[in-house]
Amino acid sequence: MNAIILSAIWGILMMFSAVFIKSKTAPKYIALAGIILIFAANAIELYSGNSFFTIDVHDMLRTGSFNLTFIAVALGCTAFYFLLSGGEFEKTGPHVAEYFALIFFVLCGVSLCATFNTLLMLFIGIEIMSIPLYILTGSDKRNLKSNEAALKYFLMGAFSTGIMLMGIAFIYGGTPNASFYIDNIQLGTGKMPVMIAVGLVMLMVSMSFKVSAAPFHFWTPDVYDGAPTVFTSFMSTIVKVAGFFAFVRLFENSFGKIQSQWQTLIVFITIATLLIGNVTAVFQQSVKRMLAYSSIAQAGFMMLALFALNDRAKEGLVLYAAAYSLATIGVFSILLKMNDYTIDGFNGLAKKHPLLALTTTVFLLSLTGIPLTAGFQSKFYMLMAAVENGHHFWIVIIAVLFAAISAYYYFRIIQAMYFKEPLEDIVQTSEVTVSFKILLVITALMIIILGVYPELILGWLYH
Amino acid sequence: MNITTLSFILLSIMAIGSAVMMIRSKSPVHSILWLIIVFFAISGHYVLLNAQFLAIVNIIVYAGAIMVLFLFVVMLMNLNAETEPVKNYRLQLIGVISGGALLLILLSALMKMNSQQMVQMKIGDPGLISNLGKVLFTNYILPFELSSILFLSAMIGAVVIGKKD
Amino acid sequence: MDIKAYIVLALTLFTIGIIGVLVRRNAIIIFMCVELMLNAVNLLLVAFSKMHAVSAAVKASPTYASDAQIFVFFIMIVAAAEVSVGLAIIVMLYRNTHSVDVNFLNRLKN
Amino acid sequence: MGNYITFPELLIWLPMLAGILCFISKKEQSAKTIALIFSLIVLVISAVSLFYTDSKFATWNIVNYFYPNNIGNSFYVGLDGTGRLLTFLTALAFPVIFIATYKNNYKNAASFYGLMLLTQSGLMGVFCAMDALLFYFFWELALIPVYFLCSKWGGEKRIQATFKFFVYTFTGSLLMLIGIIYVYLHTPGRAFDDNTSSVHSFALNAFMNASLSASEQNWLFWLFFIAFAVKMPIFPFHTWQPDTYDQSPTSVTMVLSGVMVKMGLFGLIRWLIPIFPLATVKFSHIIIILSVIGIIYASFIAIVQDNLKKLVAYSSIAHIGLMCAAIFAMNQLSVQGVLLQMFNHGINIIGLWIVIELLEKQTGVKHISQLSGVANRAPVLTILLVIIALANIALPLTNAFTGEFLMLSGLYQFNVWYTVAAGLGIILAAVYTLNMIRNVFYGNTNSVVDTVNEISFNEKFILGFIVCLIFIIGIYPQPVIDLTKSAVTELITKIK
Amino acid sequence: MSNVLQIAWLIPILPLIGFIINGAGRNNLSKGVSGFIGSAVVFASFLLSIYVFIQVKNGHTDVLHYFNFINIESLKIAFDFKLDQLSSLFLLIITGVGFLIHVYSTSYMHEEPAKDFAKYFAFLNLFVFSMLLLVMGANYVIMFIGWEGVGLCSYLLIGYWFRNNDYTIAAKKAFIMNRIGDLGFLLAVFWLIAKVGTVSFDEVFSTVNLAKLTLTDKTGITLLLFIGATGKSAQIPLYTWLPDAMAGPTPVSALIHAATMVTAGIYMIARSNILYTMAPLTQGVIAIVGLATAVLAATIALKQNDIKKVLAYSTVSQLGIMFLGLGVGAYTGAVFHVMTHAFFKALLFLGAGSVIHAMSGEQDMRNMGGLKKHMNITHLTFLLGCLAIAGMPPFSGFFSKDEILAAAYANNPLLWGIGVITAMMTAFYMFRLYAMTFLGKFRGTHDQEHHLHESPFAMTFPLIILALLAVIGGWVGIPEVFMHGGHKLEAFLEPVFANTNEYVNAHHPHEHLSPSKEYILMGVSVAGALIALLYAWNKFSKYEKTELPSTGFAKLLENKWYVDEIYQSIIIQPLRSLSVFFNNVIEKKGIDGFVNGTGKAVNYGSRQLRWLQSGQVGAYVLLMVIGILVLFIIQLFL
Repeated sequence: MNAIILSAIWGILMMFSAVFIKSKTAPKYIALAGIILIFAANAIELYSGNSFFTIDVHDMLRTGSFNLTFIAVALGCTAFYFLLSGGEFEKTGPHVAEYFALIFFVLCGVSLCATFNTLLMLFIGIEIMSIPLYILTGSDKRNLKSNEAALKYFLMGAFSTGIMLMGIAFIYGGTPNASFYIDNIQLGTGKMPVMIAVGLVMLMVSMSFKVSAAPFHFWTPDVYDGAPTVFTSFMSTIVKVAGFFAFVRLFENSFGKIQSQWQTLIVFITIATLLIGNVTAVFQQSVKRMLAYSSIAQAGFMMLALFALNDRAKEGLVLYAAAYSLATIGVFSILLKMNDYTIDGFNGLAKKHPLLALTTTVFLLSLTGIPLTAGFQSKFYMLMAAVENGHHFWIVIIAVLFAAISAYYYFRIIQAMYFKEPLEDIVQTSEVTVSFKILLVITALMIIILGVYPELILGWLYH
Repeated sequence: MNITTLSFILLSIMAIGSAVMMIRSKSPVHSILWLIIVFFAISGHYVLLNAQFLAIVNIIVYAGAIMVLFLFVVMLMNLNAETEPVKNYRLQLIGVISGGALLLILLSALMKMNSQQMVQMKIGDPGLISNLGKVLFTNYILPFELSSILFLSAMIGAVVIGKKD
Repeated sequence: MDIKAYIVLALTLFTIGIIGVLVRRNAIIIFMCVELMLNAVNLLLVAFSKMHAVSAAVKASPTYASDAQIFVFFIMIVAAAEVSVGLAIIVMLYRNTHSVDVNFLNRLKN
Repeated sequence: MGNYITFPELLIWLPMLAGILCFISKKEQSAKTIALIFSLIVLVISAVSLFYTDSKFATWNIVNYFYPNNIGNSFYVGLDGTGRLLTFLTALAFPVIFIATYKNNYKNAASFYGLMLLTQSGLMGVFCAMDALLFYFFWELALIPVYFLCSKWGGEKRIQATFKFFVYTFTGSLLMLIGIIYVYLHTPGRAFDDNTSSVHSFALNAFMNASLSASEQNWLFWLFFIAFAVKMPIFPFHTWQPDTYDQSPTSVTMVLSGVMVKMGLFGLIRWLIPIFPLATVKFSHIIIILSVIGIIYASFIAIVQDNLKKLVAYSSIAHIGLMCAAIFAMNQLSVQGVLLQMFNHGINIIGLWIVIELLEKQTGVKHISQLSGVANRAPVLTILLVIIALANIALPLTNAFTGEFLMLSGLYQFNVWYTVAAGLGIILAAVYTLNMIRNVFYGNTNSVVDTVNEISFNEKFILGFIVCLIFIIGIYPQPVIDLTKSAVTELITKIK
Repeated sequence: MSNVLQIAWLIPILPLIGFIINGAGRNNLSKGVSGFIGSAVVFASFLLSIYVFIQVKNGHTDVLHYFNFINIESLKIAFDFKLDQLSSLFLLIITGVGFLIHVYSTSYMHEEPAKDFAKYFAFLNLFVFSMLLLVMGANYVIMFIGWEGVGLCSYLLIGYWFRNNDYTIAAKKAFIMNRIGDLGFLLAVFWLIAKVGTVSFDEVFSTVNLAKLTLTDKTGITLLLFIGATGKSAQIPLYTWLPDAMAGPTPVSALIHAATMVTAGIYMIARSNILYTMAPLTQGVIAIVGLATAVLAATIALKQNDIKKVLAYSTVSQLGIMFLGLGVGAYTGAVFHVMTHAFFKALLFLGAGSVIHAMSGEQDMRNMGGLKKHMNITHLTFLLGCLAIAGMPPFSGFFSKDEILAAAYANNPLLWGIGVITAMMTAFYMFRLYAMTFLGKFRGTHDQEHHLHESPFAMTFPLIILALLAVIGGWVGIPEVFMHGGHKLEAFLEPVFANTNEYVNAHHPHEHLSPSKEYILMGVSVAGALIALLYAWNKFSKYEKTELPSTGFAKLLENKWYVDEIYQSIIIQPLRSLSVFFNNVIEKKGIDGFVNGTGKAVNYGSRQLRWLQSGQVGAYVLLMVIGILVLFIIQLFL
């Protein structure tokens, strides 16, 4: 509750700050203060179990340690995001404060997605998350790529919203007690009614769209590629994992008991996602676009949570959220400093900026899932969840085979940085400040600490 | 066949026919006008279902505000001409076929339902303004408030994107 | 009236919307098709609401089948917000390219 | 933590600490010195550990920290006879490598030595880990630094070759990870519980008690086996090896071939056979056939190899194939032989690499056809090489003889024909080894070789040291056998 | 038990010390010193061997335990030495002949640089050490250690002049062929371990353990061991390395490839006599292989022109005769022949070495002739050696060969017949050799003629000693028919073969040949040999060089029945092609191709899949709709 309300309020605050404060750098600090405040408030709620605000929500939202931990992870990652990339907002356009405001609104949507208990709140949450993103995607107004991305994102997003609503309608129609509460669908143990089945598929399609799972991922590469990099970083991480959290929450609470009846669909989606994400990423020359595909690939792994749908899966998802977001934000923050977004642009980075190269390596290793990084722990939990599920065991093997392919494209960057010489004596990066380096190191350390000691997050799940 | 059924059929034909015309017409302005007719037909359905509030809102918000906005934009851009000179008929055919297949699959599955569930027509109070208002401002106060965020962000969006710098 | 009739109607409208999205290249019309899809959903929701209104179990609940109509209301709200953003994006695009053809811009691919 | 000495910890953390120190030191000379000194200290510790056992655990030296978690893994390390032997090999290999390549000047020496020591730490961890997840951690930890070492300091085609190696092993180990998870979920206890005592566990003994049906064992076996087979490597998973050995910097190749391939064998002994005894028995024939095919196949290829490094690589594949076959023969003779041979092979192949490194450094070529008559220029080198090469082909009174004798003898008790086929490997080994000696060292010198000088003191020293080890173990292998005897017995009783 | 033999460990250790000193100090020791050390240690061993021999003769046989080589629950292999009649006899031969050859070498190798000279002696000492280990080992593993050790030394010494490619190839060939045999040996050992769990001679040959072995086991084990012997002792099919091994320095040929190493196979079989006796099939195989080898090698020797090659094939042939002896159960005879052969063949080789020395390295007999007048001692000793090998009474060869032939006759007259023919051929080619070398007129260049000289004392001294032994050496085994109790050797070796004799007597005792028959047999063989001898003498003392190439059968013989070529084309070439096939096709195209192909497939897939991402919203939505369709079909209709 704290996070939802405070992030909404802080968004409005940011919005007004644009009117009163003309400084370009000030919004970043206000936003940082805000995110820390919200994080603290959320932490207090997590720790004490009580929100600052007592509102009768009619059970439309449910806060528990699980949700709050997830929100904490999302907020924490956003804090890192602000710290690492906050300074880059102004490169996109003049409305820095507005961008921050939009991001706070997105965070409000993220929090809603993490706590919703009715389909209505899910819908509103998703929309609150999406609409600001359409804007952020198109915020680089003069850039045709940004325009194109925004248009594609918007049209396809609206389309998927339509699908989702149709699904909700059918669920509503199929539920005997006419309710939108996700835990009140009252399914028997037998075969589910046709209307529910239709609604379920449509919901699955739209949620898959939001988390960019194949074959509903088509917007992802284009939008991530076209959007201003600094916002790609945000939307490919925090927003996406929030989508996943919502996805898992929705399907676990509403259809968890009859999982066997729809697991095949998830298997199909998971494999398609893994295949398309990993295989297509191999050929990409632009790091940004490669990361877009990699985010699809990672989504494939996160789909395992949906496949498994047990405690381990949820733990894994939270861990995955943290690991994946931190690493991707880290890589993007470095990418933002690069002058050339192609892989060749990274050639010989280790010579000039050993620290940048080292931290990038840590991030990429984490994304690959090498032990001692958070990425390994999260993948490990996912695999464990999937094995624990007991059905379709082979999907796990396919997943790891694709994970091996993922090493291929992540390591291309590492190879470029360490083992190749820069083409000529060009300026590779924009100015890299000491504080940025320190923050990078902290982020990398965070990843390693989580890799060694995932209890840091998992411990809160059952608080 | 009573009057209810008859109006249902008429309204349905109107809605579907206009919808088809909307996607078929070359001129965006005509499309918009066809769509407005669809909305009116749907509003008629609402009336038939005794959802008075939604019938009114639909006309005010959709047919009135939203579609006028569309019309306004189209006029502003002066798009009232042939805008899609190159037509890829094959792609269109595939589109129609796959859309049709979707419809077919869904209907064939849904029509197999054996339960005969009737819809309450013309009577019933869930759709009355007083009831809805009460529910909206008691049970649904939170989403109602939250939707303001949606509008705020839409507003910022309009500013950020639309404003000339 | 049988609910199936409404299902057929709503799905038909919905599918027409989808087909519209598939076959048209004018961004505004595609967007309108999405709106048509939303309206089909709205209609279906209201029909379901009235279908459930007969059920005794539902009558006992405090919100008594009006949830769906409230939901429709929210859909309209969201649609309105989407429209403002969507049209802003389309206008922006038009400003830069003088076209609203979705295939006109095709720099992001592969 | 108990009140006993914790060798496993020392062996793991000390190299890691040294590695980090190297990274920090920046200066080439200091990094070298740190690496050498620390590796020697580790060697001493390891040597002491050979004689130390906890009274509490009979033959083990165990450390176990539980840290709060809900999945039941812990920092659980221990040393039994096998572990002691292999940690000792690891501890021995690194100083030997450092001394032998002391004169090499690496670009970025600090990183080089740092990564080398990290590799050592990872290897130690692999040999000490008693917890499956920890084992997996170290398994990968040993791989990553090697990846960087090879890619950074290797030959022309290093990036592709190393990457192939990396992806190959990575895929294998991921499959193993699935296996680990599956077994874990079938260990006694429940997945998550506040009462830690009833949680599933990754501990080795829990794994051994996992309730796995025969059919489950059947496919789990392969998940584990592929990971180990890639690492060893066993035919047909071996193709990464020749390229990698060829392209890696020689000191890394020494680590790879001397110690790292033992990870796979060790994995079989520690993590495969005791956990899946039924499947082991069931598949032993298939594995042995694969291994034997590998022996003959690799030996044949070695005969026509012109590239010295690839020759040694294929020879190593053949040797490892024999060891793998012997493990699956599953009797005391064969397993004892394997343990002995693991150590011997490590020493011998490092010796061979040192010689090849010397040759390549001095002449700049590594192709047999380009070399000739080295014996004219460097007789001492030749003598030492010949001894090491003869050890490589298991001549009696060299260390490898005892190992191969025991292995083949054990294999014979398993099946005669496999032994005959594996025995052909001995003949073929003589063919390619003697060919190599003849072409490279005998005959008249050519222009490339004319510049070769006799080896320097520290090279002589280290090669001499290796030769001494070869003879000592060759003549009196009993201490090594005694060290691992109980471990072997334990394993055999497990399978029976 | 007596500890009088405890000192025996010194016997092998002394040469090892010599090896280490010479090996380590090769850069610093002068030729004199290294030659002295090399010879002295062997001489010391020889003295000790005599001591041991005397002790053994007095009945002090013993197994000396030093330490456990391998000791695990299921297998215990001790580092033990067994000193009994058989091994002590071999000790004498090895150290005795070895010492003489060392002495000879000090002079023969004098031209070599000091470094290589020391290396030579080091290797020679190492060889003696290995050979002693082989002979003294109390179990098959220790024997195998020596077995491979002598193979290694042979390899090293054949390739002593390592700059010469042909020599190193010969060395390699020798080692690899030995290895093939060694595999058989090893497999036999494994078989033993698997069946009786021990490799110690005493334990294996104990009644209890023998009872554990079925006939199949025994036949298998003995056959495998015999394969080992064919490698080491140059029998068909593994004999071809021996003639090539003549690439080494001549004293090496004398020591390793005539007197000692090649007899290891005979020693081993004699050691395992009881096993062989109990496996009649194997015995038959041995007899046939031995005889076949004897004939084959003898025929080849008829037409060889290289003095050392003739001797080499003669060695192969004589070894074949020894195997014939083993095959027909005449263990004593075989051992006896080993001993006499060691004397006269070492003598012949050293004599040949002396000739080569005088001829400045020339080995082709066609370029020799008439050396009689230049080299008295060499000529005379050589003649004695020839007579001995030709089996002329009362020279040593006569007694030993005859004992074998007599046993062969008892077994099967046909064997005897072929044996006699072989003996005739032996006499022929030896005297062809003798005549071409020493008789007639000199056919070499003038330079060579100018250099002709008798060898120095260090070379002639061993010749004289060996000639003496070649003459009288056979007297320890004078057959019963000549002298009652004359066969001292048989009496001496009796304990070694006691089991066998007992077994033979119990199972199928064959009656002794009547004395008259024995006289006849002897007479026939001696007469045959004499005829051949005289014919050769006659023919080749007038030998003239001719440029005519041989034709027909002669050519076949000259080219050694083309065995090398056959091996080359049916074994080596196919294997080589197989290697190339493995390397180029299966490895590179097959397995690695598959591995790389996976990578390429991913790359290709990547390139193809990205076309899905066409950049057009319409296409994206279409694909999504198709995806929805698929999901619906899965969910609703499957």
